[in-house]
Amino acid sequence: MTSLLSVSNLRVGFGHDPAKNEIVKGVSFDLAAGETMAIVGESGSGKSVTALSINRLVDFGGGKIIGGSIKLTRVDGSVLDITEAKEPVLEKIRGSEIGMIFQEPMTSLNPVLSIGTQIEESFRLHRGLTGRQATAAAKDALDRVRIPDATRRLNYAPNQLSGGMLQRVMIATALACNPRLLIADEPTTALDVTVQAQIMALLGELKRETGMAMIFITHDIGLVAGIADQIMVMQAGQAVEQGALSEVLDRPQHPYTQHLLSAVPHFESGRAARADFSRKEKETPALDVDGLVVRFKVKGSMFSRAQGSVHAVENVGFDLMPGETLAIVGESGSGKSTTARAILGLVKPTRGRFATHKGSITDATDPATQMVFQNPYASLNPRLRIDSILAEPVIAAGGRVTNETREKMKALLKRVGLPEDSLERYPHQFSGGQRQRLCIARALMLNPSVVVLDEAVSALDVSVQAKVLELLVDLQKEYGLAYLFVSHDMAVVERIAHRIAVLYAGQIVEIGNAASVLSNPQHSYTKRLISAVPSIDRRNQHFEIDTRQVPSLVRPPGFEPPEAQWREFGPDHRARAEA
Amino acid sequence: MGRHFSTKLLSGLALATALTAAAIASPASAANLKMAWKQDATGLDPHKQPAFSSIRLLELIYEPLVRFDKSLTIVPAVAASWEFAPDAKQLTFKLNPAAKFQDGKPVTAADVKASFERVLDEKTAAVARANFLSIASIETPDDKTVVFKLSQPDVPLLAAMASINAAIVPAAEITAGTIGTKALGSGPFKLDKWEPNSKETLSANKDWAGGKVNIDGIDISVLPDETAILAALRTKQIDFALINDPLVATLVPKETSLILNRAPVLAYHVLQLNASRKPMDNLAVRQAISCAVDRQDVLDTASVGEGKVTGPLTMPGYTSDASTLFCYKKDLAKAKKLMADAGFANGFSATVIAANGEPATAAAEAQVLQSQLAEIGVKLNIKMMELNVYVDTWLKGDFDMAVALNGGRADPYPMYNRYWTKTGNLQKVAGYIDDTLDSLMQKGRVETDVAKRKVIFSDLEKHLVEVSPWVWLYTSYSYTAQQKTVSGFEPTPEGSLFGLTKVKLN
Amino acid sequence: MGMLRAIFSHPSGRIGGTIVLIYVVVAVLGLFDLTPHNPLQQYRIDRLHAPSIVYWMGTDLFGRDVASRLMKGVGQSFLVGVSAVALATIAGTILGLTAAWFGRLWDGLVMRIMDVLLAFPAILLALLIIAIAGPGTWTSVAAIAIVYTPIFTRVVRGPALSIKSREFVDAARTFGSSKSYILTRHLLLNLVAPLTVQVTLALAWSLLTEAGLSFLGLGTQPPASSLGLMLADSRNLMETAPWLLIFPAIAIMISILGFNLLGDALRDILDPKTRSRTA
Amino acid sequence: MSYLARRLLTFPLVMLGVSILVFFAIRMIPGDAITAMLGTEAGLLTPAQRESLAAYFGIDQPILIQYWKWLIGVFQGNLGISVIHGKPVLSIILERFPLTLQLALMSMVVALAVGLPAGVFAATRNEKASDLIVRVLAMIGQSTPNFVVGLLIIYALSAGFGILPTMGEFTPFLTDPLRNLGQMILPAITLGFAFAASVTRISRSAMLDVLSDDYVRTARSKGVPKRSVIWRHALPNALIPVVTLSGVEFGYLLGGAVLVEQIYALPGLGRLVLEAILQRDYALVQGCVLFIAFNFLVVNLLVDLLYVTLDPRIRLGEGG
Repeated sequence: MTSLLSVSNLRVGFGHDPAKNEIVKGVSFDLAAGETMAIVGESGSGKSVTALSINRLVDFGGGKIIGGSIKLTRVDGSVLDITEAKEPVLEKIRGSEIGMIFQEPMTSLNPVLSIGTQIEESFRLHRGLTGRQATAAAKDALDRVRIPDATRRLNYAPNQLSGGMLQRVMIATALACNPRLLIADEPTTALDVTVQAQIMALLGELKRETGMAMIFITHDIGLVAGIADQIMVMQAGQAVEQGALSEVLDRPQHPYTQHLLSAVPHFESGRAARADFSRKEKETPALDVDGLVVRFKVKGSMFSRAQGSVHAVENVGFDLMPGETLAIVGESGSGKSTTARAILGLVKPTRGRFATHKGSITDATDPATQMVFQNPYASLNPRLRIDSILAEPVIAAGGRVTNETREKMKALLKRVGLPEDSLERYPHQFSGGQRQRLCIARALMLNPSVVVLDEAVSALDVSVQAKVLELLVDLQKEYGLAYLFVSHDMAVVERIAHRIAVLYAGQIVEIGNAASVLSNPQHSYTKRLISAVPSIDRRNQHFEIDTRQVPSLVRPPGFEPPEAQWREFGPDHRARAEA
Repeated sequence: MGRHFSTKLLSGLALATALTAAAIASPASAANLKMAWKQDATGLDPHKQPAFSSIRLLELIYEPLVRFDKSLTIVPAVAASWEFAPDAKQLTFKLNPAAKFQDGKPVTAADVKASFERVLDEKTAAVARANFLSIASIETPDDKTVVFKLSQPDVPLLAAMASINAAIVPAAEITAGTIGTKALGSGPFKLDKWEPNSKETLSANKDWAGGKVNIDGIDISVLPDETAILAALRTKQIDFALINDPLVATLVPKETSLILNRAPVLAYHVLQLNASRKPMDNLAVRQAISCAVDRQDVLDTASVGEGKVTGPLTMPGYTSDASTLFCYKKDLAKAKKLMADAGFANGFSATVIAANGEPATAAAEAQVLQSQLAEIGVKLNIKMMELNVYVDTWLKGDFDMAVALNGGRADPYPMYNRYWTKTGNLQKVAGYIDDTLDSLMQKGRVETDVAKRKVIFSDLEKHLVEVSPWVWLYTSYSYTAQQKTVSGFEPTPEGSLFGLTKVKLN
Repeated sequence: MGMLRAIFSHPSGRIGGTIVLIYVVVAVLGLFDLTPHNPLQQYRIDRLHAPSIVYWMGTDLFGRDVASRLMKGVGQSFLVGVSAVALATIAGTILGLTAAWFGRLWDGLVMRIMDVLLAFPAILLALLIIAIAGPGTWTSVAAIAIVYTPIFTRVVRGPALSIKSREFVDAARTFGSSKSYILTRHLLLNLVAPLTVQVTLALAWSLLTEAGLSFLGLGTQPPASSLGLMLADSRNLMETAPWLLIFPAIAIMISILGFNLLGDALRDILDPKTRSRTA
Repeated sequence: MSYLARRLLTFPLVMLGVSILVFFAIRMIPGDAITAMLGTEAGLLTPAQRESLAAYFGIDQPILIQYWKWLIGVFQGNLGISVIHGKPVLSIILERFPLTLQLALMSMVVALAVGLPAGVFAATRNEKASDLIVRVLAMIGQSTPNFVVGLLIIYALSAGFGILPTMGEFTPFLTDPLRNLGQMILPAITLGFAFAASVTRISRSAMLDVLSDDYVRTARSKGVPKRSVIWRHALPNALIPVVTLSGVEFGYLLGGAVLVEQIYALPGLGRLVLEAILQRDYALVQGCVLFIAFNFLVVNLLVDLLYVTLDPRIRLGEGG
């Protein structure tokens, strides 16, 4: 097989003195035409920089290729070393021979230009098409990526489409001129798991249709199983292991690959669910939520009456025992975060009653319930030192900061695995994982009985995620904490949840013991959700593409949903009856 | 990118300079005199406008019965001749038969009667009304004669009638009430167009009774910045200009193509002391201040020497040699002794007010006086004020001291009757009055013999300087600048522009 | 501390920082009358002297040393500038913060009043204030402060609204931290960055406005001197004594240049988004 | 569009606020129209004379009634009569406004023509020597008071070349373009110079921000050449902050540039209001300030609308 692309001993550095600041330290690999290479690694491993070096976009990001060669076999058979090519030559290659798609679809399209114009641009540049021809070609490109009603969508502005839709447009743009190589830099990380499944399916299908080679960059090794022929695992700028897919997945040689495969949470359809808790009958729940409804009025314009309201959360109810973890699972727009925020008083519920075993909480200042947020970089005030951050809950509850409180802070920091001297430092001096531990410490300052975790680990690197989950489990056992764990990541939920509630369009569609819900899902949405979760043992699986959108939650004023009927499946597992 | 950008910039600049040059070349109407001044007229009603900037314009459009010539002797205007009755209680005027208004209608005795009745009527709020209170009745025996019957002899009446505030306006216009909006007079020029604070266009009045005007008209533009006026003169954009600030005026002679006309004026620069306020109520303190001020030094610094030190009387015929007046030579020792006698050995502090830019030298005078009076321990705090705020405060007499430029008159009585007579309207501003002043003023008013009047008023001057309610400083000049191609302009002590009637453009 | 090192490592920060430092020293010397000659002393025999070894920058109409008056002028202009900007910052921050935090009615009221002040032509607003209260240093300060308060209110309100929706404020709400605690510790502390940048730029503008007011005769009162007043007074002497115009003009230009450069540097240093670019 | 509706609702409120501020502020200044006209002679007025003058100037009734009468007049489009000019206020304003409008437009053209390319040029050569030079030049432009620039230009031209823009009166563009441009070019450059400096700095920082955005990287990955990355992709997005700045600045310029009008002796709106205040011509001051405030608000509204059309991301529902 003639190799389409052969990279040998690639070295890339950044800043004024690239040699001293090397990010990619000697990477080599070959890629045959039509073959798919997956590059797996965590942030800072240099996987994105390697990708960006192949079409020399790294030069615009302040980086510089300081060693090695990248040989590309072009359509006419000639071989070009990209590291030496001049800009005009590169401009010819980019788009026509090497296409690229990126991680953040929402910001990767020019906000002021319509979708159609941005796709036509590739045709105009490389195929010389203009006017109606270009528009027709753009429409075909959109059809190819299965975007319904393409002609109308051409004049849409990017902000009028969802993340999944936009990523499809990105793929249409990148593949407009049928490049022989597509570089996909974490294309689905920012998307929901069901949408991710459809994008992966689309990529798989396009690969088969066009026979293009692909370099797929990701941090989620599970995702790779379904699409890659070869794998290269990168750590700190070096390829620690590379080879055929099954070779590497089944017989990992390098300890880091082994760590990625074992320690990092992988979805095992319920087999890895926790079994260390059993509900005692008459115990009063740590948190009892009943009939929670949250609706946002949609303000019509000045003159027309209110057009109705968004029914974000519809009649959600559950209870949570001390020491127990209830996971609330759902995709974006399902209302899971709104539920969490309503319980904490950050959002005013339209109706609903919550009670903890210390009596009903009316407003947010109940020290018994605390919250840990998703983005570690945004949930700590950058201008305050750690000691004043940790002291805030105490001051808020009316207490005074005594040395006894300082002792408690030191103990908690040690308990969450942070050095004692961090009290005098500022948030920007900590990594993402360390910051999340600080948030946890802050939540524990007032010895709460319930901790609500809103996507608490989804912003962290895979291996850091694992350690934080372990910490949470230990703390739960030690302090008998009740967790309300909100997440969209099924692998993580499987590791931590005792019971699971699946949320769809603001309603609980299935709730029950984790093992039974995961291993034998009843509601159609839960089934679809679980099947979309990538896992290592499902190799080269064929996904069917369905382009249904999340249903709109806007209801006319005065609308009340029908009463829910439940069907029981075992002692602690029931699902909503479907029409 | 770089190349494209710089050529665009250069071409932009080249276009700009070319356009500017071309625009200058286009001449205004051929034989019009192009003129500029800083302060524009503030109204067109001759009876209501006291502002110096308005009077200069209105003197070209309207005409009073008589006017002053270069040496301030009274000469005919609308009236051809006049005479006092032996008992000086009746004044008869014979009108110039050729006198016509700019709409062609002849000027009749009825117009004169209507004009003076308008001035005397309180509702008009005419500025010069106070000078005509002695008129009991006005008779018009025929179209060309007017007889004024007076309640008491009033010599200065004739001088008062020589002001544009007593201009003759058509009776018909008075009844129509259009005096303030339509400028219809019998003067040498017609007002064609007036855009306040921007420009005026005047055209020569062909059938003006006072003789032939050598220019077709005058285009006046208002340039608020005097450096701009100088620049306009330099680039021949204007032929003639009025300049207030001596600092700018003294630059004109440096230009070979320009001539500077310098005419002494009656207005006097003065430091008014408020004798009704402590410690200025003490005579010794006032005299000490008068002796501590070096008047020549103030003149040399604030007005770069453009003017001469003066006593209270500034009009020709009455001025006296300043050095003979009390303490007109700086005498620091005497000043300190006077301060000590008054019990203010280590001085006192006071505030002096001055108007911003009116006159242009006000701020400079205040600062020089401040440093001079510091030598006798008088610590002055200067408060510069916007003109109208200054006028309002000045009229209320609400100041310790005030730097001012007060108007002068051809005759001492109308000049000072408002301050130094018991019934003077501006007694509050003068802040001082005593019997000698009041009696001298009354005597001067009724005395018809010129020599005797000179004696009376020079006694008044000596007394005023001794009692020193105010410290009279100096009189400066009114400046006009013109291109060499302009000839025949004669400035007058009253700063009037009437001389423009004689101007020739060659 | 760290900030100074950061400023001086930034290219325009180095230039701007040194200029502002020099001016502050000159201003302090001026305010405490540590000048070559007494700025008010009139040596009238030496009127309108060209710059010489005795009078470094020549003398003015009254024979006063221009160099000393310039130092005093810098002191005066800075005094007016700094106090006006300080007033505007305090007022603007309070109004901006409360408007962002309480929202709706109060926000509407505050922003409408600010719109009124902004819609009013700036120089005329200053003129009216000075004409009412009479010219003088402190009225100029009040006039400039009132003109800039709306600008500061907007500069504070914008970021305050975005910080208010940040997660660490939500966290504070879940503890039930008091409103004043959240306003001061969370909102205010994080507004320091945009505010410092705005303060340096406003200082530059205030020097320009003070000069404009003095040009119209409404700024600082004689015999005191400010850069603006010296410029205004030199207008009619431009040809006879050009040094009266040149030195104050250069002084005002370089001081404003210093502030602008410093403002630019602070914006890059304090604004995390741009920090990466100017490595 | 509730955002636009809300903005339109606040319009009259702000105008009312401005009318109250100007009406009462000017009456608080010592000295009234009488002292303004008569100066020191006002002291000679007898009570009866003062009474009739007060009536003539309309300042004899109680202040609230004066305000109410004036407000009613404004609603009927009659801004009252100027005492000094003896003409309706609106006609005087409309006479003086073309000059200020043209000056504002020309300064903006100068500012954008110089500032925008300089800003883009500096951004694309970020951190190199030429970037610093352009920025310092822009800074100097912004640091010089415009009246100093004006004074120097007049002095240099008149003393050096003996040429000068025509002063005092304004020839509208239509009647005599050459003469009009000759008069307006230099004041426009004087005003535009400082404005150009701020445009340079804003467009430079906007370009730098935009060039680091994801969609520029996407454009490059499509093989879009360097020049059109800047002109087709980066510039339209970088224009948004520039539009906002120039909009607000244009709103200010419509209020007349008092200082530049003073130096170049241009009878614009700025000088009209200044002289009206000095002469205490209350009706004229009030009329002018309302007119200027109205323009300012209209321009700001237009900028907001332009802002939305330029950047579809801002849904109208949430603006303001």
